[in-house]
Amino acid sequence: MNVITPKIKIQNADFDTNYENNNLIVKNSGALVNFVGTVRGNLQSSEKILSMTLEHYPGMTENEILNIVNKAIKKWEIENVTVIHRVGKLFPRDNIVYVGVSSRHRQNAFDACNFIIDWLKTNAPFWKSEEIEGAKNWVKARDEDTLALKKWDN
Amino acid sequence: MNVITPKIKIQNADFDTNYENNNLIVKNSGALVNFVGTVRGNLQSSEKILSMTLEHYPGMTENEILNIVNKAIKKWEIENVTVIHRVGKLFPRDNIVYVGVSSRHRQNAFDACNFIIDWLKTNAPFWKSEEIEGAKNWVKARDEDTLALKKWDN
Amino acid sequence: MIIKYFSWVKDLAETNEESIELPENVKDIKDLISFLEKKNKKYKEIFSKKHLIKIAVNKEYVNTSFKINKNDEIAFFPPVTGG
Amino acid sequence: MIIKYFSWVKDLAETNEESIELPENVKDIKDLISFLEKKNKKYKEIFSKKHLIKIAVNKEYVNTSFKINKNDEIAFFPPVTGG
Repeated sequence: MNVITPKIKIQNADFDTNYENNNLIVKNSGALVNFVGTVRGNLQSSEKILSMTLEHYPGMTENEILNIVNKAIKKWEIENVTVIHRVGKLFPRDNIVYVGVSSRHRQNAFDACNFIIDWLKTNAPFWKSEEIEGAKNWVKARDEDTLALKKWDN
Repeated sequence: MNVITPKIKIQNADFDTNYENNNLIVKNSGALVNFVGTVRGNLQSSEKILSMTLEHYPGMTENEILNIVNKAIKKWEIENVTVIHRVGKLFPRDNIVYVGVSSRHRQNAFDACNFIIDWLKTNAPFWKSEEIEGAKNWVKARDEDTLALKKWDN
Repeated sequence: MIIKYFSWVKDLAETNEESIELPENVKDIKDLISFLEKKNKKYKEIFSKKHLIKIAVNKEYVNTSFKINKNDEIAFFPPVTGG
Repeated sequence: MIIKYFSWVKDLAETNEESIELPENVKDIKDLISFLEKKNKKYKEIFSKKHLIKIAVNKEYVNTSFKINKNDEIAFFPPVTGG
């Protein structure tokens, strides 16, 4: 297991995937996996999303993400991790979240990245509200996100 | 299944992950997964790698990658795919390969991206040679890469 | 004791944060919920959705039997929807 | 018929490409390999590593029983190492 100092940021500003990826590549990484979540243009009902507002629980958010990242570091041999999550008002196609993991062997980066975003989705205290024509609605949690955790049960 | 026009490029020039990611995000993607492979700084033996040269089989390479991508498109609901592979002389930390997949639900993008790089590693006709102090060696294929395909057997 | 609310729990609580004097007989989260429900009917509405409400004490997830102290920061919120 | 070689197969073949006249009795890849092995000992060395050699005809993977024609482009190469 490497000594890793994960980078975890909650910010309103956009992130730069090139810059973050470049920082993750250490001498022997070889493999880098990213997850980038973006604001969708419309709902399942095809109603147009005008904007989205993300609030979070400062302090707890960072703790929870660090917990998740530390679990991933114990579970897989990885070289480096960065998690950036935006908050505030965002618009369709805007970036929301970046998870980057570098490793020597690619499957470790794939699994760690997948694990981190699965746990973040169900545990990190963020809440989305969607602004559609004439209304603002809190987004409902998806059962699929809780079910997604089952694959890490072993 | 969406109608997808995958972008597949073999080139000597570097790629720009931000630019490629931005092109993959369509109205309802929401999720984007990248794999980026880079040149390692040294061998397992810790011998320093000075540079690496990648050759390929023009024409067959593009065909094989398109075959792989089409399999992924059939297997998972994805929105868009880009695969870029560099050839020629590369140096430690340089980018080698970019695989980007966007989808509405993140697990599809994770699985399709993972599948594409697993198959590319064992089927796309590229060959690496590593230049170390005083020698140039063709890189041996790794058994792990063939074994990695087992997870897609169902 | 500070109590924080987020997302639609905040909308129902009509505040994002409040400070309350903890009565002697309130030992754990279960007691706190009963105490709040008696205090004002808006809390009754919040905790009627109890199966949805997540609880944190000092920024860590806890369950309803978790013991609390007067200097704790409590938070009630719905399932998270980030990422 | 064009034959292409890549990576260390190319080093052993001492060329990346050659054009050969296909004899009548060469019907498939197996026949072609036998023909080449008889022609020059460098091919014997290449095909002594037969379990490692991949074969393509007209830029698609095939096995040794694949039938070939005089206008085909054949390629011999080791396991791939890209990505």
